[in-house]
Amino acid sequence: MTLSRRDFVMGTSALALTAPATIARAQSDNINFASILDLSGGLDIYGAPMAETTRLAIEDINAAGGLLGREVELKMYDAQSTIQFYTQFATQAAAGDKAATVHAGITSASREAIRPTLARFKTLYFYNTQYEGGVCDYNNFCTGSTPAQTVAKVVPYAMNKWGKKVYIVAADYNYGQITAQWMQKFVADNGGETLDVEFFPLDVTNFGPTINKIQTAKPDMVISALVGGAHVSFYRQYAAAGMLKEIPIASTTFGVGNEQKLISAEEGNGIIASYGYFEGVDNSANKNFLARLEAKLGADRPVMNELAIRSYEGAMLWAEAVKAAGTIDREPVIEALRSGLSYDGPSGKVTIDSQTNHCSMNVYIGELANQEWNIVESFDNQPPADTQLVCDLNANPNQSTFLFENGLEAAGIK
Amino acid sequence: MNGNDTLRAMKPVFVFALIGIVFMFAAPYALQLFTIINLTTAIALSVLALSLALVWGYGGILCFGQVAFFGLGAYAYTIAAINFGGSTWAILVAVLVAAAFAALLGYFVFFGRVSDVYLGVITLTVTLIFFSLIRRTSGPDYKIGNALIGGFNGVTSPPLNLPWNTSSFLFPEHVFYVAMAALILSYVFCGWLVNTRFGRVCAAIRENELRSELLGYDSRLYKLGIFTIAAGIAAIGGVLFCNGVGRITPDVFNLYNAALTIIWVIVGGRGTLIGPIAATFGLFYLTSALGGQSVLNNNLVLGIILIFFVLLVPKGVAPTVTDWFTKRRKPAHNSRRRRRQGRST
Amino acid sequence: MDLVVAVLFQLVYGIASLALISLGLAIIFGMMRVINLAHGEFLMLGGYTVVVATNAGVNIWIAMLILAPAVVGLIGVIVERLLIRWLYGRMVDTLLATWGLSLLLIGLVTSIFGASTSTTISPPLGIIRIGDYSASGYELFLTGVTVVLFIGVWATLKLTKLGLVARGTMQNPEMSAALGVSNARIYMITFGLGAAVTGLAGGLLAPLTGVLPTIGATYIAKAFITVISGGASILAGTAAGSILLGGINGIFAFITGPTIGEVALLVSAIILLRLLPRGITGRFFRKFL
Amino acid sequence: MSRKRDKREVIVETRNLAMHFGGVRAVDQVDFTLYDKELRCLIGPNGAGKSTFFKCLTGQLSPTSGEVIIRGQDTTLAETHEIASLGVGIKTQVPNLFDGLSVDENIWMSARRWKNSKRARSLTSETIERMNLGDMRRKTVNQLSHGQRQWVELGMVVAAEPWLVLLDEPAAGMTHEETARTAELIKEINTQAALIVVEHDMQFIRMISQQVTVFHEGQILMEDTMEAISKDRRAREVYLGSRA
Repeated sequence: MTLSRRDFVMGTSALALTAPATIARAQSDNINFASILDLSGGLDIYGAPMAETTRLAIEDINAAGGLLGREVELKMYDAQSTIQFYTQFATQAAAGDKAATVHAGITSASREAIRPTLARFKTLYFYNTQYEGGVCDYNNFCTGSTPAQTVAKVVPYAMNKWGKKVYIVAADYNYGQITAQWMQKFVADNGGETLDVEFFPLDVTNFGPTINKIQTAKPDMVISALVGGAHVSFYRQYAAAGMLKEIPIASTTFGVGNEQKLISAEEGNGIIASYGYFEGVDNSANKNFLARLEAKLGADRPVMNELAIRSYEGAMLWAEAVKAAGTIDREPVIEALRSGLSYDGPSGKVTIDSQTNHCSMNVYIGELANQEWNIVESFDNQPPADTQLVCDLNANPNQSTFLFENGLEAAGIK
Repeated sequence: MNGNDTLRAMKPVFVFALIGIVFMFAAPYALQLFTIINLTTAIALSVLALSLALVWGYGGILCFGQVAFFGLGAYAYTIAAINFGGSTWAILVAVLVAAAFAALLGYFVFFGRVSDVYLGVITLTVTLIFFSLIRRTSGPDYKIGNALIGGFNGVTSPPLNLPWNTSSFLFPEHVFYVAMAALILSYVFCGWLVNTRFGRVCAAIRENELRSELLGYDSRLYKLGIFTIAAGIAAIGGVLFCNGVGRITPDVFNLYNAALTIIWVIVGGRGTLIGPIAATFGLFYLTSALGGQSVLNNNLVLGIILIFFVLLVPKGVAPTVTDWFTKRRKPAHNSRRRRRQGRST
Repeated sequence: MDLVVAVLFQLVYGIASLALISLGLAIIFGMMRVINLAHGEFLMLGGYTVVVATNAGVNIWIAMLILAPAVVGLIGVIVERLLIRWLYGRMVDTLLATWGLSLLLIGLVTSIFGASTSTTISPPLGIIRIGDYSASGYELFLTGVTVVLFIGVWATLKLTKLGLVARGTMQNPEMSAALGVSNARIYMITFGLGAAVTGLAGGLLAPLTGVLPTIGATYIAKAFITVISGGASILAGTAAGSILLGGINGIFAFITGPTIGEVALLVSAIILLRLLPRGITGRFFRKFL
Repeated sequence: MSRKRDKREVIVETRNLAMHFGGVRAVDQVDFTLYDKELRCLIGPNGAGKSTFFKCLTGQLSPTSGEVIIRGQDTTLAETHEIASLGVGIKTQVPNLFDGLSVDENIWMSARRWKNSKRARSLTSETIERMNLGDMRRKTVNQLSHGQRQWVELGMVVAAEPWLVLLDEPAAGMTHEETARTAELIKEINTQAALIVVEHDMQFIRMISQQVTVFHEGQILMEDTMEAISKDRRAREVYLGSRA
């Protein structure tokens, strides 16, 4: 084989893609559905429940007779909290398994690693995690909530309840920084004052100095966008210093890794959070879902949170679209999804927003009592307003960018 | 040793290089596309393993933070490529940045006569500093030229393009050829280096530093030299890695990756070059396979592998196999010499 | 004024917690010249012991102060018998073997307990008021325990027969063997003691930080650096290392934020090792234990 | 001491050389002179300071005070490799070899330091002949006997073609025949280079000795021929008394 210049360059890609590596795999009649999540390593606290609900979704689809008369086969990959495996397994899922759709990614870094790969192999991609917003990609559906959906609700609620002076603590990465920016915006919009914003690397466990600073600043409340196992220490140490009873906490991230179960009842009572789903959502789909989950996994099943529910609903949205399109081919399925497809899932009604490929969804505010979330307020059909500010796939479908990668200002907001 | 002797000693190196070239051209016909693409990552990691094999196996320098130069190379490439709008010079920048940093750090430790375990600690600490620092760089304030460093989320790495032709980007399946060629060239380079006077002096310093000094060799300079060269090679691996993955994140600097690098060299064998390369491919296949199942935890498996090798195969696979092979074939006194040749592959 | 006291308290607690997580590593390193890279996982095991025990209804104090050191000490003895004893005198190989052990323990605990177990234990003590500020009583307790632990280890090594024999063995194994001491046993006990102290530390920290299989990684680099910076003297070295690095960390963390605090800790450790390659006690306080 | 020697070139000189460890004065105010082509033995009881003195000469220790001058250059604070680079061959007390390398490679390492590749090759062969190590040239040195290892190390010293050779106990642990052979080698080396030999095997010293320096408590007790020293009362008291 001679390596001419032509072989190397992109211009002849279509040829090169199919030319050498054409040893066909034994193709079964099944439709392949690929899932890539972190089931080991530091992020498995998020990945494990998502994997469970993905399995349940595929079982439900097959129990209802599969899709187009074919069975759906789940190809599940553990990315081991390592970015390189995301790229690797995405390539394998798209080019090897010829998956009809890939549902993958927890962190934004992992999503950004696989998005180009799946776009290249023209494989439909679902990202089922709440995140900072800003993905504008024709091929990529983001089903999770974004800050404008949750922060916009929880900030005014908490300020009404507790007061106007706010101290923000957030995880030190893109998600935390953008969420903190939205928090500051909504605090200001509601006539409040942000006393200080502090960011913490994801492995920090000692929050003593910060607790001192909070005591010095004397805010009416603390809003937290802390993320991950290490940051759970904040809530423990905050409660241990007797602060929780004096200065309450609201959050848009506490609970997404089932943190309420990692701390004791006294350490968590009264914390307020906002998500697109709590177990207490009152509809029949949810009750039915939880009952089946319990039947499958037993009483010690993982507590359901937004990540886990979106993984289920994401799979179901795809299944609905396949049914509507009558094929698993990418283009028709995308068009079916973008036609304003909606699905009544455990979290309520979720509708694809064709402008952004994100979802309009119900948003709930929950208050923690004895390690359980009680829904204190709910808002129907909230649009992904933040991403809508910058992304319009209806006007310009040929896009595949992450607009908030460099922060909100780079995207032209504020 | 004169040139001919060096060439003679390098015979096994050429044999393995030839096997590599055959593989490079045969693989696209024998393997599936996704395997080819994913092999790029394995090749990148094996270049990293090669660099540690050189600095630890031959130089005797216990560098627990070899992955720092790998990651530094990847970041330097990415940031330079974003700023230059092309990859050609960025590759050079990556190698130079990593080598220059290694030279600085090396000056610090070797001329301070920091040795052994402490060296391991310092290099590991430096790696963790990169990990902490780069994770801190989220947000628009942290940028180099036009490139944001991106903190925890990392940066998207621009793909390689044809030399000086910034509009012709390489596809991942073509990056495979580049990676394979880079690996083979790096391997031949290392194979040559360890058989030169410089390489032999480094090996001698590993055996007995005081004796080398007594002979008039400035061991600090030789250590600094091999440390810097190995860092440059690691950076080449880093460039390939961020191309294979499409992205570079600070996780590259974490403790797990630092451990993994050590494991490749331990398993492959200290004192060989081909061993760690082979071990990298083997373990890469294993960890990928572990990702497709959920019975065995991959930390568990890696831990067992590491303990197993330290306790039972301390020399690593390649030297053990060579020993066993030569013992069977030539039980006579010649075996020692053969083993030494085996070591210089 | 109240702020000064509160900040000082945080500083002292930061130093004490650094000393607490490092002491077990220092015992094993100082006595046996073994660097135990599975140290972080020993801490993690101490934490899990407490969590599992309290979930099973054991009193938290018993779980922390008795069960955690006992269980981890026992694990230490087993590890020494199965792994470490084959590698005495091969410092690099021990380093690697214990690194393998660390991965193995993470994998094992993950397999047994899952990625996240409910770790519903709370710090058992209330709060202390410092004027307008409050601090955790439990942190004060931990600071006290650290001091007591140092005194205890000092007394064990200096005043008991076991300590004398152990120190003798580490100085000159042939001589003590000639005097009829079983070196193997002394090594085993020393490693077990180090592991027990580590288990105690892990158990005590569990209510504050929670436990995760991977939590060891948070500690290991810091403990490692503290011990190496401190040098060969077990107690004086650990204390000096903790005070210097913990102090720097705390001050920088308060002024600028936690990341710069961590980086300042690591950078000062590197500079320290460049200036004093054998640690603080390689140059100062040599006569101390 | 006779004045006539002063016409020869002084190649090693120490002035007020002192090395203190804490309160211990291992070497104390030593003035020492070695002339070109001289063979000098340093003797003294254990702890007399001769090995410490040797290490100060070779750069393995930095003296507390005083000066070391080798062929006009101040080498007091020089690194070992810098001293070796002046053309000084050094053999330490404990055999210091490249244990994983063969005899051939060990000696090549020394020859190749200063010579080009071709010359190094021939010099290595010559040295191996000279040292009578031909049978074992392919063996790794950790397979050799103690005496053989000492010779390999001597071979490494010789292969660098030094003009000054410093040997610390070259005959230690050798059999009688090996010692005799080593003495021959040292005399042969002395035809081309000056030597300082630290030793306490008196028989060996008698085989090679010309001028002898006696160390005692970190200082030079006396310098003279072996015969004179054997007859000296003070020297016998501090050293020979227990040995001769």
